[in-house]
Amino acid sequence: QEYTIGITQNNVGVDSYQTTYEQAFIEAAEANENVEVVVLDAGGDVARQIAQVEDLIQQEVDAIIIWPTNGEAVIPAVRKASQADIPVIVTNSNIAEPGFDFVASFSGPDNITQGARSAEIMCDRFTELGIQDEAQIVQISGQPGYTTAIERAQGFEDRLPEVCPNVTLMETQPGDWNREKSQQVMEAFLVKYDDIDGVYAGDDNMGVGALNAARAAGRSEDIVFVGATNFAVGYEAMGEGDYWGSIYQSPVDDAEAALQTALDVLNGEDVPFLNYFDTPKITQDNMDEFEKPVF
Amino acid sequence: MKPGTLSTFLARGAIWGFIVLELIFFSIAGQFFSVSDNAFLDPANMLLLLKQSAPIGIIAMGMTIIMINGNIDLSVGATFALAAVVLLDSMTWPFMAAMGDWAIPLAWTFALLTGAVLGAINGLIVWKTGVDAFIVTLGSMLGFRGLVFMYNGEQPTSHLNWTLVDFAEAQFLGLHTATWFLLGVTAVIWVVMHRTIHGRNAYAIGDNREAAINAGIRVGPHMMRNFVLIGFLAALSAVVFYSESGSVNPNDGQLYELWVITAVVLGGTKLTGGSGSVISTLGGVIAIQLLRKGLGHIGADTETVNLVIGLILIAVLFLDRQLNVKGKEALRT
Amino acid sequence: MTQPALRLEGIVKTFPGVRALDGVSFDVLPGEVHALMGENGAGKSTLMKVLGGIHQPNEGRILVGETPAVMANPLDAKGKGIVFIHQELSLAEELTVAENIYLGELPKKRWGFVDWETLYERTDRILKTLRVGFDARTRVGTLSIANQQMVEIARALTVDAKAVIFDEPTASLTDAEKVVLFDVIADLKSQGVGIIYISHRMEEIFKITDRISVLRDGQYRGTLNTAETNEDEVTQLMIGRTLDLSRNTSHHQLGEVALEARGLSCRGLFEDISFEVRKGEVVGFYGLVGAGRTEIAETLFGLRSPTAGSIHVHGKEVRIHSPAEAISLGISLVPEDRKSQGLVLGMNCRDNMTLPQVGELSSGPFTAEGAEIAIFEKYREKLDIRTPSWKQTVGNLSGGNQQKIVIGKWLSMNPEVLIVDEPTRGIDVGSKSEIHNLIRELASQGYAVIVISSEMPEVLHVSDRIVAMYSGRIMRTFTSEEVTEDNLIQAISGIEPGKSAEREPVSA
Amino acid sequence: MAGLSKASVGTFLAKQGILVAFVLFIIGFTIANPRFIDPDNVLGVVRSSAILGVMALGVTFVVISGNLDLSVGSMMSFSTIVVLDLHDKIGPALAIPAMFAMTLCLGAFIGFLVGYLRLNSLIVTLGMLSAIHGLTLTYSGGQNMDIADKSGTWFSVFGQGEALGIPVPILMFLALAAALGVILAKTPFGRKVYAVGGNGTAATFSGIRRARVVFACYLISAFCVACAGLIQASRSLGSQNTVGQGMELEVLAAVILGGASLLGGSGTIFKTVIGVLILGFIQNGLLLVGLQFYVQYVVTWIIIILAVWLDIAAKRGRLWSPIA
Ligand SMILES: Nc1ncnc2c1ncn2[C@@H]1O[C@H](COP(=O)(O)OP(=O)(O)OP(=O)(O)O)[C@@H](O)[C@H]1O
Ligand SMILES: Nc1ncnc2c1ncn2[C@@H]1O[C@H](COP(=O)(O)OP(=O)(O)OP(=O)(O)O)[C@@H](O)[C@H]1O
Ligand SMILES: [Mg+2]
Ligand SMILES: [Mg+2]
Repeated sequence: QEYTIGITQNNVGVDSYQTTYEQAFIEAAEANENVEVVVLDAGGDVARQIAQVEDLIQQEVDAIIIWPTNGEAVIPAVRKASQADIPVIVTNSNIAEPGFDFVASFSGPDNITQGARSAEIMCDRFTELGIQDEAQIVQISGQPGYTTAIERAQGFEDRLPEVCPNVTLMETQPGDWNREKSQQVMEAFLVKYDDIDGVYAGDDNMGVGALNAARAAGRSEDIVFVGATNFAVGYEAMGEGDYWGSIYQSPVDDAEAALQTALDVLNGEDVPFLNYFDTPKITQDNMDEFEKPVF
Repeated sequence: MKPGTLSTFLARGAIWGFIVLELIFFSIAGQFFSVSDNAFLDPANMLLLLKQSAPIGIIAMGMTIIMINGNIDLSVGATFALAAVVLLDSMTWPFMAAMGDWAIPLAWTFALLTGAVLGAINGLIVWKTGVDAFIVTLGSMLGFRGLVFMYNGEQPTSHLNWTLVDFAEAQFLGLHTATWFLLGVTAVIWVVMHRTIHGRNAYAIGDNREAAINAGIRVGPHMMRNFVLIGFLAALSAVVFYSESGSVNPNDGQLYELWVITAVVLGGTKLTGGSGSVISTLGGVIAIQLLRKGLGHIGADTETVNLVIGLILIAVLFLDRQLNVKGKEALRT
Repeated sequence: MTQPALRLEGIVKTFPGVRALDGVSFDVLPGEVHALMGENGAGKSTLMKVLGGIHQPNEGRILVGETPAVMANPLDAKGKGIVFIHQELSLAEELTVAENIYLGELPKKRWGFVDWETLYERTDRILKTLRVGFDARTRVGTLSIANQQMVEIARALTVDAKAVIFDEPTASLTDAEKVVLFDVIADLKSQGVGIIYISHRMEEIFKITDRISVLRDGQYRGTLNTAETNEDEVTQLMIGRTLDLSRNTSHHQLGEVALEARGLSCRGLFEDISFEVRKGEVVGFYGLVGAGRTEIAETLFGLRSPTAGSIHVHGKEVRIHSPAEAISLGISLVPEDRKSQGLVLGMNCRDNMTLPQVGELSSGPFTAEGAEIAIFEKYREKLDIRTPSWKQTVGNLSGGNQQKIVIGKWLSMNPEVLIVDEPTRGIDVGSKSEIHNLIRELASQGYAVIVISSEMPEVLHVSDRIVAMYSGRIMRTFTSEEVTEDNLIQAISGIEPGKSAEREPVSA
Repeated sequence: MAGLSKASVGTFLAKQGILVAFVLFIIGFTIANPRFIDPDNVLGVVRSSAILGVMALGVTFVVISGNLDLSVGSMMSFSTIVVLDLHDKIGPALAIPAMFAMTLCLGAFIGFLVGYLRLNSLIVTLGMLSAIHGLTLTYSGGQNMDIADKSGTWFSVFGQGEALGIPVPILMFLALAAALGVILAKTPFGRKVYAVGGNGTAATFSGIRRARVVFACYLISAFCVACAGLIQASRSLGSQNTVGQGMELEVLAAVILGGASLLGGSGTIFKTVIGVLILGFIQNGLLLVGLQFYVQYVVTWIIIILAVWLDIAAKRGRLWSPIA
């Protein structure tokens, strides 16, 4: 049986995670001769994404996978798809609850748990170093307004006081998922605060940017860097001993899970509504257990 | 037919010719590359095209006047977002929530008012300080965006009202609500530009500001009215779009200014002011939307889309110039 | 005594570094044509801009009728019945003639809609009295400069004016159009409108004005009754000396042919143009506006491609593709429109003047500022350019002084062939004769000069030979001995001379 | 004496309004947080402004010649990605000239379109913004580009090195500013750039080859972008494809803030440098004060408008615009 599946991604090319996701998705589809895919990119623009969903409905695809630019704004478009009897699978970051009725399944990482795990990594390290009662940290968050950025920050901020109540989060500034921007933000933090013990960055690109700033200022030794979405740069920096830990999340798993979920839905199998795939902690201590990320 | 009418027609119609080319190309290429069985030229698809052109298109109408005036507005994307925030948030205010669906027209009014006020701020600064509109609006592009974030932090602002969604998704005589707004705005602005004193003065000011001042036209208030208008239209665009989508990210509308300006210039409006046509702007908007849609239809990937859109812009410009080139007798300056 | 229509009392206006007006007082009676004269930069336009609400005076007051009036902006001035026809064209090129004439006061219907019918009807009525060849719906950008000037002039007829100011309206008009303008002025006059008329052309002043007020260096020098004075007296008052304005009689040795055109054509603009200019010779091109003289000059300067024919410089056929190539062949062009073609208005005087040779002047990689200033100072003196210093932005100079900068720019190149297109447009009488002398002097030094002009006295005064053009063709070439005003007018009006014997071979 | 100094202060203010604005808000920030003028911080700001600054220098030429360049941001990411990729393939000594050559080709292409074909520069460079981004993505396959051996390469000197205690990026910025400043102010070419931007027709009538001048301006702009890409790549020895994106407007803002007119014909390198520093210090100052980033947006807006307003008010000698 032949299926045509359409996907509209959030913003390909903005980082290598999304690019690798796209490639992995296409490869997975090519490997399966029963599937043809239409791959679209919303370029971060919700209007364009809604238009793409409409186009996919118009093209009468069999299923639509959506990586929402905004978890709520796409709900009416998703409703249109479901009214046209096209099953919708949400990938990577979920849509809001009022839309659950129109969605067949969600597949992706749990960003809140990720943030919480990063907080745990940070706290464990401080405890090892014996500074858990005095440490001061700063946070560099992702692009303002994006679900992933918001959820990770929320998970981190909620979990940290539970595990390490005496660690203070001094300030949060956005690094826009951008290494250069994050480096600039960190430079200012370094001037402003004489004592920084830890940096939590919303992803490893930003984490490495912050690390670069600290290196230039000669203060990288004193700071524990923890990120998320372990990029190749982050993995390398960990290997060099400058970067402490991150969250291991594979875009290939993400993409394959999305496609598989879609196929399962089309084949009428019973799929759980929330399909989280696991994103484990990775630190200098256990990094040998993981392969170096390809992106 | 006067001599030269045909070439003038060709030159003026360059954008429409380009649209036809796009249509032909995508429907042929679609046969080979598209996985869909539906033709690109399917009427339903073309109606969708118009609908999808609305968010950029409505703003582009305002930008046409602003640019005919010799100004520019880079803050439309941020205005769009802030109006959307007001639209959706106001419906959750207790007294509004109590009104039920009667809150909808009121929320629309609030949003439109927001746009007009933001436009007035730009206009007032341009008028009173004499700072170039480019800088003023470059600044407020940041400033208004800051206001969007201040309103609700980094969180999206959402209010899903199904009555509103149904209204926005409705089709009347086959055309979507958004399409009606786009066509309506185009018609109104056309009338303003061609039939009213305000419109004619807009051309005069953009063409030769000195002359307009010498003739006693009050240039400051005139430009301010146009900024109010574009603010209003940016808000109208938000109203039309977010009535349907029900949620606004604080980043929404980013880069809209560039797309809008591109559409307007593609339509033949001069950046230096003084000339331009509302109808051609509509052509520019459709041409861009067609390009995006068509490239999606034939399954082009992100890098190709970027590359092609960029090169096509330049090609259209080149085509337009070739059509507009005067004969050999032209002065080579 | 009649109540003046307009009265100026002690007007002072200063710009940074310039005292443009220094206590000017005079009055204009209703039904009077009052000439305002003065050298370039004397302050005439500035005074009128004060009247028109464009500049605010530092001191002094203006009375309209008996009431003191403050003109805060042009709208104010208009409201008080003062209409201002600008020296520099002040039109919106993309709009129609009608819209330009009624700019700022388009007739209204309800809801701010334009009343097109009334607009076109009124405009066409005005255009009819002006006897022009275009209609209300024509786009102004397609009109020649002269016709654009007529559009400016038409504005004087739109409102019930108490006073109308004409700032050099005839600078780019032909004789026929001047006649129309003078009729218009006579008409306004008979309606009791007070008219201020600025011009550098004596013959006009004496033809149409009643009184003459003279400014010099921003100061009021007195008012004369036109009927009781003469050119010399006015000139004396203006520049402190008298002038000799006579026809060219001097002749010097002619050298080899410097520039020759053979059968040069440019489709739709001019046909079969053949002529030659020798070293030491001044050839005048005379004709009506639209005769195609400017286009020939532009073709010689590499700005247009000829569709047929050839150009020869020093006997060698050349193809000229750009002004840069023309300049390297020793050809210079003083263009017709100083604002758009001659000057970079935002640049200072020195940089404008040395622009074509900025590369040649520099010996090393850097500009030779000292040498540039020297050139500027030389021509400032030679042409009597009035400016506080070379640093002044050209856009702030008076119209005539701007023109002098353009002339200086090309003279300083020491060209072998100098083409000047309407060189003295807007130049005061003193400087005009200075420029004429300069042209003669250049010729005597062995340069070849082509003078394009619409002023008959000018061509007659400077030329050794005169080429008469009509509608893109050369009608006849005169030597300075055989030319008379009559046969010249006949030739440029397209009237074939009765006998073919009178017809000169185009080149010797 | 008093009279003289009063007058000269007046003229100075009129000429350098933007400088005054700059000094004023430096004082403001210093009061808010004294660390602002900490030498380390100042050096840090200038260093991180260097990339923006170098690009702004080139764009100054383009703007003075009466055109725009919105493609610098995506061109910068192109050069960064290319030089990083080639670094590992052919070694830094060859990678750098190769990257410069490729970037200059892009500049030449734009220069050809705008200069010789006379296409509208806003649309051409807007198109190139998108097209070059597509090119970069194709080149990199959308992946981050990182140098394998980060500690062993001398390539890091451009972004991280120091000479005489001053970071190399700052030195490059200053050296380029000096060189380009001299070219613009003191050479015949510079004069031609002003003439072409001030009145292209009159420039042609003066025998200036307008197309060639515009072409050269875009080459200069591309050269500056290549330098910026070099600094950027060397600074972090790795990069995302998004590096430089959105910088085009920031660059333009710096140039305009410095007082160049979008209509062409005016502006100077010195003022552009001031414009760059203003932007850099605003960002840094607001970070140090610790405002939320969105409050920073609003404050940046106000500062930009006040600075430009002060500048032109000083020039025209009155606060409010004379527009009726
Ligand atoms: N905006 C300005 N800024 C500075 N100086 C100015 C300005 N406008 C005029 N001037 C100066 O004022 C003086 C008078 O200029 P004005 O234009 O009134 O002369 P004019 O008598 O009309 O001369 P022309 O016959 O050449 O037109 C000149 O020296 C001129 O340079
Ligand atoms: N035959 C014509 N009929 C109508 N308009 C014409 C004709 N020839 C030229 N024109 C218009 O008149 C304008 C002026 O013409 P042109 O510059 O050739 O005249 P000219 O002989 O140089 O006169 P001048 O230099 O005195 O203005 C042209 O730009 C054109 O628009
Ligand atoms: Mg004058
Ligand atoms: Mg002419």
